[in-house]
Amino acid sequence: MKLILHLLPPKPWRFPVLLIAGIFIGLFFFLFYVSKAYSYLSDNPETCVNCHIMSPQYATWNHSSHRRYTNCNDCHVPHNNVFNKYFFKAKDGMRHASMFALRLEPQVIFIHQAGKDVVHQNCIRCHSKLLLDPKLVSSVKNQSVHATDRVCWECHREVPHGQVNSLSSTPNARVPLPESPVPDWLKKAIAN
Amino acid sequence: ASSVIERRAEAVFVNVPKTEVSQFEPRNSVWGENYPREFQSYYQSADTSFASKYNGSQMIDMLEIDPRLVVLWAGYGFSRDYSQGRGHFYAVDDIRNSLRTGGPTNETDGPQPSTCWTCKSPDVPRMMQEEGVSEFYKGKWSRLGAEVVNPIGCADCHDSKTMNLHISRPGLIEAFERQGKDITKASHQEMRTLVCAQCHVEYYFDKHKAEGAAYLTFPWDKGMSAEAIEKYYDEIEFSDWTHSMSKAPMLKAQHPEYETYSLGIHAERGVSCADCHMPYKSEGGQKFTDHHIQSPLNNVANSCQVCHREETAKLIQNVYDRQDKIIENRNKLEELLVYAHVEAKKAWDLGATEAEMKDILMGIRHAQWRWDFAAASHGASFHAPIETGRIISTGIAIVGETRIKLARLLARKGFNQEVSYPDIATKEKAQEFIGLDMKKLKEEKQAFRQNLLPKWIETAKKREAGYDKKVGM
Amino acid sequence: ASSVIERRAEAVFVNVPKTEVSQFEPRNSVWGENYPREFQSYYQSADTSFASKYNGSQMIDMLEIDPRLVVLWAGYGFSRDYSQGRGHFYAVDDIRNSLRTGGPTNETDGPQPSTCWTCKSPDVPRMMQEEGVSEFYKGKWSRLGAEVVNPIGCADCHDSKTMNLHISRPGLIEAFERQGKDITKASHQEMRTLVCAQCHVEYYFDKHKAEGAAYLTFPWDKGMSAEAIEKYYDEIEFSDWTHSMSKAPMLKAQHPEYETYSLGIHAERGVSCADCHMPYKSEGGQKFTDHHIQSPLNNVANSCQVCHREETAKLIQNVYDRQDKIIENRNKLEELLVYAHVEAKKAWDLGATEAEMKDILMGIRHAQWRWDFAAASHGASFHAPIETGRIISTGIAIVGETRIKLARLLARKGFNQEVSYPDIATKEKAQEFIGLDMKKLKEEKQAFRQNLLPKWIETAKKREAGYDKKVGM
Ligand code: HEC
Ligand code: HEC
Ligand code: HEC
Ligand code: HEC
Ligand code: HEC
Ligand code: HEC
Ligand code: HEC
Ligand code: HEC
Ligand code: HEC
Ligand code: HEC
Ligand code: HEC
Ligand code: HEC
Ligand code: HEC
Ligand code: HEC
Ligand SMILES: [Ca+2]
Ligand SMILES: [Ca+2]
Repeated sequence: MKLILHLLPPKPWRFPVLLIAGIFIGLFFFLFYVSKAYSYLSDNPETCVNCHIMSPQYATWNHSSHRRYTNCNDCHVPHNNVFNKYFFKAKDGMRHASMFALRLEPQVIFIHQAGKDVVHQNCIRCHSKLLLDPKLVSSVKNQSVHATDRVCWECHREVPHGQVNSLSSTPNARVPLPESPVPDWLKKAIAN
Repeated sequence: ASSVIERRAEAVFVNVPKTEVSQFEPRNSVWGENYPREFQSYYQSADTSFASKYNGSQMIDMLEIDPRLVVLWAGYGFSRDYSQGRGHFYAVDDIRNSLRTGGPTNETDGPQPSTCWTCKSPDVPRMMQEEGVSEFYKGKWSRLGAEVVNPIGCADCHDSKTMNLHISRPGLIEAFERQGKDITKASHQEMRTLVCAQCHVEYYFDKHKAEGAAYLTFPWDKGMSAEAIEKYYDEIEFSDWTHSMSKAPMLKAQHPEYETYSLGIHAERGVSCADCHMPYKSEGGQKFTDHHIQSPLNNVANSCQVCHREETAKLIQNVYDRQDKIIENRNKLEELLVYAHVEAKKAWDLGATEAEMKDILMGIRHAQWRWDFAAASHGASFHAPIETGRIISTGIAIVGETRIKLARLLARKGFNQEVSYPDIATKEKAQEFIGLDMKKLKEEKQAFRQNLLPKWIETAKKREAGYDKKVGM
Repeated sequence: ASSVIERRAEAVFVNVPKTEVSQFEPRNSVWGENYPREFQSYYQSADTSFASKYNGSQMIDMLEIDPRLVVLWAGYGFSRDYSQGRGHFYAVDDIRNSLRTGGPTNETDGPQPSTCWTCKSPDVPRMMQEEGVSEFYKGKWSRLGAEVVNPIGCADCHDSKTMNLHISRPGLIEAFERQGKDITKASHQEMRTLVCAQCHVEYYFDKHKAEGAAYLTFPWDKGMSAEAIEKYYDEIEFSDWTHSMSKAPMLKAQHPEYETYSLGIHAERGVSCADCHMPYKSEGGQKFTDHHIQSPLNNVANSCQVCHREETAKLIQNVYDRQDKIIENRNKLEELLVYAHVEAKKAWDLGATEAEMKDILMGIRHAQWRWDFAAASHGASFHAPIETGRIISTGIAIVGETRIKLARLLARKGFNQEVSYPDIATKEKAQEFIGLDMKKLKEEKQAFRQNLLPKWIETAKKREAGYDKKVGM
């Protein structure tokens, strides 16, 4: 209690400080709301499409055999432990969000090395039964390394996003587009 | 926050056309009022700063960097002036400036027919519709100088009502018809290539089709390979010119871009010209086509990397590797052809007869045709490297056989030694060697630019000022 | 989903190795006890029923289908017998059967050195370890006939302890060393190519390295392109044989599969030999490496289609298209080479001097080398079509220049006309034309098969019966 009191600003400052803090907190929640950041805590693929620039990947995934068994996060975030999962998510999320806001995204998005490693581990996570013959693994020293050391999509080039990658590559796909946060009347008022 | 709101909203934003544009509107800026993104990107083709290893958006004086060309084309317009071209924006400027179009002094003067305008401007469909197609192809190039003034543009490729891609030139439609193909059945993806195939194709002027007309014709009736076209020309005994040294009845290949592309793996996999040269672009959720048509090497990210997950430098190196491997042998063939022309001339000088020369001249014709087919298509060594390499090989084999015949003939005429290779180290030396009076040609051009050209521009300005729709940008 | 669960269940089966295998165990069936899937698939290479347009798993008598080869190789073993080979299973059979190894009557007899065994069997590393490498390369092929009896197998590519891929032959390691590369640094993915590069490479026998030994050497010190290897051979003035007609100091190219592959787009993108020729296969919920090494065209689904989502027929057509385009000009070059040999012989007959012939013979040597480099690699027209086409082109250019020199020389000797093309319509006619006594060669082979060969097999059986580990399958 004493500590809290100690942290409080001197009396004359209290109102303005509260006001400013309130604005910041409000803004934070507004941003959190409007960018649907809350949804990033979930694994729902639709949330990734909050940014329309993720649409091509959504569309291609949605037409792949992996649609039935995987969501984006099954592949794109680590699943070795919960902390790692959210740490990676937050780190990636921050970069993506800031690049998006600053319009820094390239026309053709390439997965980064860190992201590659994560996806690759996830392919193995699901398919290890197929890749690793227990008989061979027990008798052949490097079998598990040799069966998994090469990036899977070097051969499985179409899994799961196909081969054509660009912000504009799937223009007519039915992607759950975010509703416009601008009310119709405002749109009309702004038009012309 | 505002930028996030804005960017989310982008995806839903829709554009509505403002201006009514007629199909025969030749001015790109008028179309551009409705489609500013496309228009702006189109005008980027005015930028000539990009250079790749062999191509790019600057003009390259090919005779300067490779004077052997002068000898190969002796007796023909190309020996005066030939450049690796630049963007669509310059199409009209460049045909005016080229020494190949000479220095006409009035509208019935000059070395070229009006047909030369066909692939240079959206004023062409306008005039064809006004005059009729055969009429358009009649008379001199200078006849239409005041009419054709806008560089290649929207009306060349688009239907003004729907903005669908359409074919604005009769040559391609007629060629398809003669092959029994119906161009109106082309798919959307095929159209993304066929609009280019209106112009980036080998052609010749048929003088027999309509009285007095140099009727633009694509020689594809027997197929589109180098051999099939060669056979077509042989059967109708067509030749573009007679070589001034060897006297061979020559063929000139002109930009068979579509023909060679068609035989490459990208065409096989359904990749269109527009996929590489006009890739889609997305700006704020709005997808549009980049109308800055240029070498894809200036835009690897949007063109190649859409399909290839490789680094830019590596993809560029892939292109250069292919070009290097092809051009190595193309250069060799070129050198052998210079020898052949010089040796044939020597044979004539030593009194060879028509009968003795007949096969030899056909050999030179065929070998040079194949060389030209591979060389005139600036993209071919990448578009279809395997086919282009194949064609060059056949050319080298033919010129080899021909020079053996020449060696025997020369020996028979008492000259059994190497014919010395001419000193053609520079363009100037080569042009002098084949007997061109370049000073005169340049002066004529200069006079044309000072006297006739300004009048053309003046007349055109007046005409356009009278159009219904005023330029408002 | 249930089927997924089921398939996963299949995989939970556990097993422990049964057999201790020594590194120098030459019998595949012994290794196979531990690795039944790999072993069984390996033995499928005994099947010779698949035929593709140019290759496949049947033997193709190349001299039969293309008798010009006989003339190109006049004076050399290959003119007796040369086939497009078959699976690894047959490696020992085929070298025994080939007329190139003649009909030795004892272990110091016959036309070939023991080095010929090097790429045929896992008995080779066993013997090299026993005798030492230089010793192995000494003596006649017949010397080791009773030792080398098991066809190419596990010990050639695998370390018996770890089952890692390893290099069992000194040739490749030495070649890497001379190039300053360390083969032990090769990545796993590179090893999937390098195990093949032990054998599927151009080689020659260095007679100077060790007294009395035909030391197997890969000529890559200056690089692996056709030109770099040619230069290497020229500088050490090496020739495989002297052509019996033209007297040219010839080079024979042998299966430069790895060299040509390295210059193709698949190698550039990191695709290994094993990716196409030993793709993964899944059986019973387990993925393993298909050891049925063969033409991928007999297994498009697992080899090409994992990477390329195209129809099987289309992918096969892609391969055939490339082969057709390359082989068209390769055939042309072959024909021109026949002419060159015949013409050179004519020149000698007419009294040409060494000095007059010098350049001409070098021309023939170089042109045929390039032809052979493109032809001997059965996969090259697909593995690296652009490079292979390039090499052929340079060959055609060289033989063209050479024949012009020949035409002039012949004219100088009073013979100014075409030298007539020999009647080599069949293998028999061609072999007669170059003066081979095939009847004798076949009889000698027959005698060898009846007398010496059974003894070799007998001896080997006895030896293997004495090995610690008995075959238990
Ligand atoms: C705020 C907008 C936004 C959202 C929401 C978003 N992304 Fe992205 N994403 C981007 C941007 C911008 C880039 C390009 C960044 C770059 O190239 O470095 C990108 C790039 C990527 C990449 C490739 C680059 C890398 O980091 O490896 C992956 C993978 C990716 N996103 C996955 C996802 C997944 C999975 C989701 C949902 C959990 C998601 N994204 C949601 C904006 C977003
Ligand atoms: C089955 C695994 C898997 C799933 C599920 C998956 N991805 Fe991916 N993703 C990959 C792989 C593999 C790559 C790398 C592709 C490459 O480099 O060619 C990738 C790359 C990406 C990239 C970078 C673009 C690129 O091609 O490098 C983005 C963005 C992305 N994914 C977004 C998503 C989104 C959004 C979802 C869900 C709608 C999703 N992914 C679902 C495996 C997956
Ligand atoms: C969350 C688990 C999971 C992850 C992660 C995953 N997969 Fe799968 N994958 C599956 C399941 C389940 C199937 C079976 C789907 C079916 O049969 O339709 C499958 C099917 C496949 C198939 C066969 C069907 C096809 O589309 O060709 C391939 C190949 C494959 N996966 C490769 C990959 C690769 C490569 C990755 C990583 C980029 C990956 N998988 C990541 C669960 C996963
Ligand atoms: C797969 C991609 C691809 C396709 C498809 C393609 N091109 Fe190209 N094109 C290239 C590349 C790469 C170059 C070489 C550029 C350089 O050297 O700078 C090129 C060069 C050219 C050039 C010379 C460019 C210059 O800088 O002067 C022209 C003209 C051309 N292409 C036209 C076409 C036409 C017409 C088509 C269709 C019939 C076509 N291209 C299809 C990739 C492509
Ligand atoms: C109306 C005729 C016409 C049409 C249609 C046409 N072109 Fe062209 N193109 C030309 C001419 C003429 C030039 C040379 C202009 C110059 O050098 O002055 C040219 C030049 C080019 C260049 C070289 C640009 C540079 O920077 O050097 C490329 C690339 C090209 N065109 C591609 C295409 C593609 C792709 C299409 C179809 C989408 C197309 N063209 C349609 C006539 C045409
Ligand atoms: C079938 C269409 C077509 C016709 C007809 C045509 N051109 Fe072109 N022209 C082109 C194309 C396409 C290019 C760009 C070519 C390239 O990449 O070399 C071009 C480029 C040019 C250039 C610029 C490059 C250079 O060669 O210096 C000039 C000048 C030119 N043409 C003049 C002419 C003349 C003169 C004629 C008549 C003899 C003519 N054109 C007929 C399609 C055509
Ligand atoms: C050389 C041919 C060519 C010329 C010239 C040309 N276009 Fe296009 N245009 C195309 C192609 C190809 C497309 C892609 C069409 C498709 O795939 O649906 C296109 C698409 C378009 C579209 C559809 C939206 C989009 O961006 O994909 C518009 C609008 C358009 N062009 C406007 C113009 C305008 C305005 C001009 C003149 C400044 C012009 N075009 C000149 C070939 C051309
Ligand atoms: C629309 C898709 C697409 C675009 C754009 C594209 N490619 Fe390709 N490319 C392919 C396909 C498909 C293949 C055939 C191989 C395959 O099936 O994967 C291929 C093959 C290749 C090859 C191997 C063929 C050869 O000649 O050896 C190279 C190299 C290549 N592309 C480079 C490029 C470059 C450079 C560009 C840009 C100028 C480009 N590609 C643009 C789809 C494309
Ligand atoms: C991208 C796939 C691919 C790669 C990588 C590849 N090959 Fe091939 N190979 C082929 C195809 C396709 C053929 C033609 C088969 C036919 O004509 O039936 C072939 C043919 C061959 C043949 C002749 C086959 C026969 O039927 O007789 C040999 C030997 C061969 N390859 C060895 C190799 C070696 C050694 C390597 C590595 C240095 C290699 N290949 C790499 C696809 C490949
Ligand atoms: C120890 C030497 C050796 C090694 C190692 C070797 N090969 Fe071979 N290979 C041969 C010989 C010898 C033949 C011809 C056998 C015959 O015709 O009797 C052959 C034949 C082949 C054929 C033709 C099969 C057919 O059906 O016609 C292919 C394909 C091939 N090898 C590919 C490979 C690949 C891929 C590798 C590596 C994974 C490899 N080889 C490793 C020596 C070897
Ligand atoms: C460096 C490895 C190597 C050496 C040394 C070698 N070979 Fe081979 N041999 C091969 C390969 C690889 C093949 C399969 C070749 C092909 O695709 O043409 C083969 C195939 C053969 C064949 C079957 C096809 C045919 O040509 O009829 C015979 C017989 C043969 N070799 C005999 C010999 C003889 C005799 C020698 C010694 C002069 C020899 N080999 C030396 C690697 C080698
Ligand atoms: C011509 C070379 C060659 C020969 C001969 C060969 N292998 Fe292999 N083997 C390979 C290659 C390449 C791999 C793939 C290794 C990798 O990528 O890790 C492999 C993999 C294996 C593996 C690992 C599991 C798997 O399936 O991927 C086993 C076990 C194996 N081979 C057993 C054998 C046995 C048993 C024999 C003899 C019957 C044999 N090999 C003969 C080249 C060969
Ligand atoms: C060298 C090429 C290559 C690499 C690398 C590779 N695969 Fe495969 N994979 C194959 C081939 C070939 C098959 C087809 C086997 C069959 O159908 O019998 C296959 C089959 C599969 C299947 C079964 C597909 C089906 O339809 O049943 C799955 C799942 C799979 N791979 C996952 C992976 C994963 C996960 C990785 C990365 C650890 C991987 N692969 C790496 C070549 C490869
Ligand atoms: C491990 C993956 C992989 C395998 C297996 C594979 N390819 Fe490819 N292929 C590629 C890549 C990568 C390229 C280069 C183009 C690109 O970047 O997409 C390519 C290019 C090609 C091309 C265009 C190059 C050219 O020569 O014009 C053809 C055709 C082709 N492959 C056919 C095949 C066939 C047929 C097979 C089976 C025998 C095969 N490929 C096996 C990955 C593979
Ligand atoms: Ca250019
Ligand atoms: Ca075979």
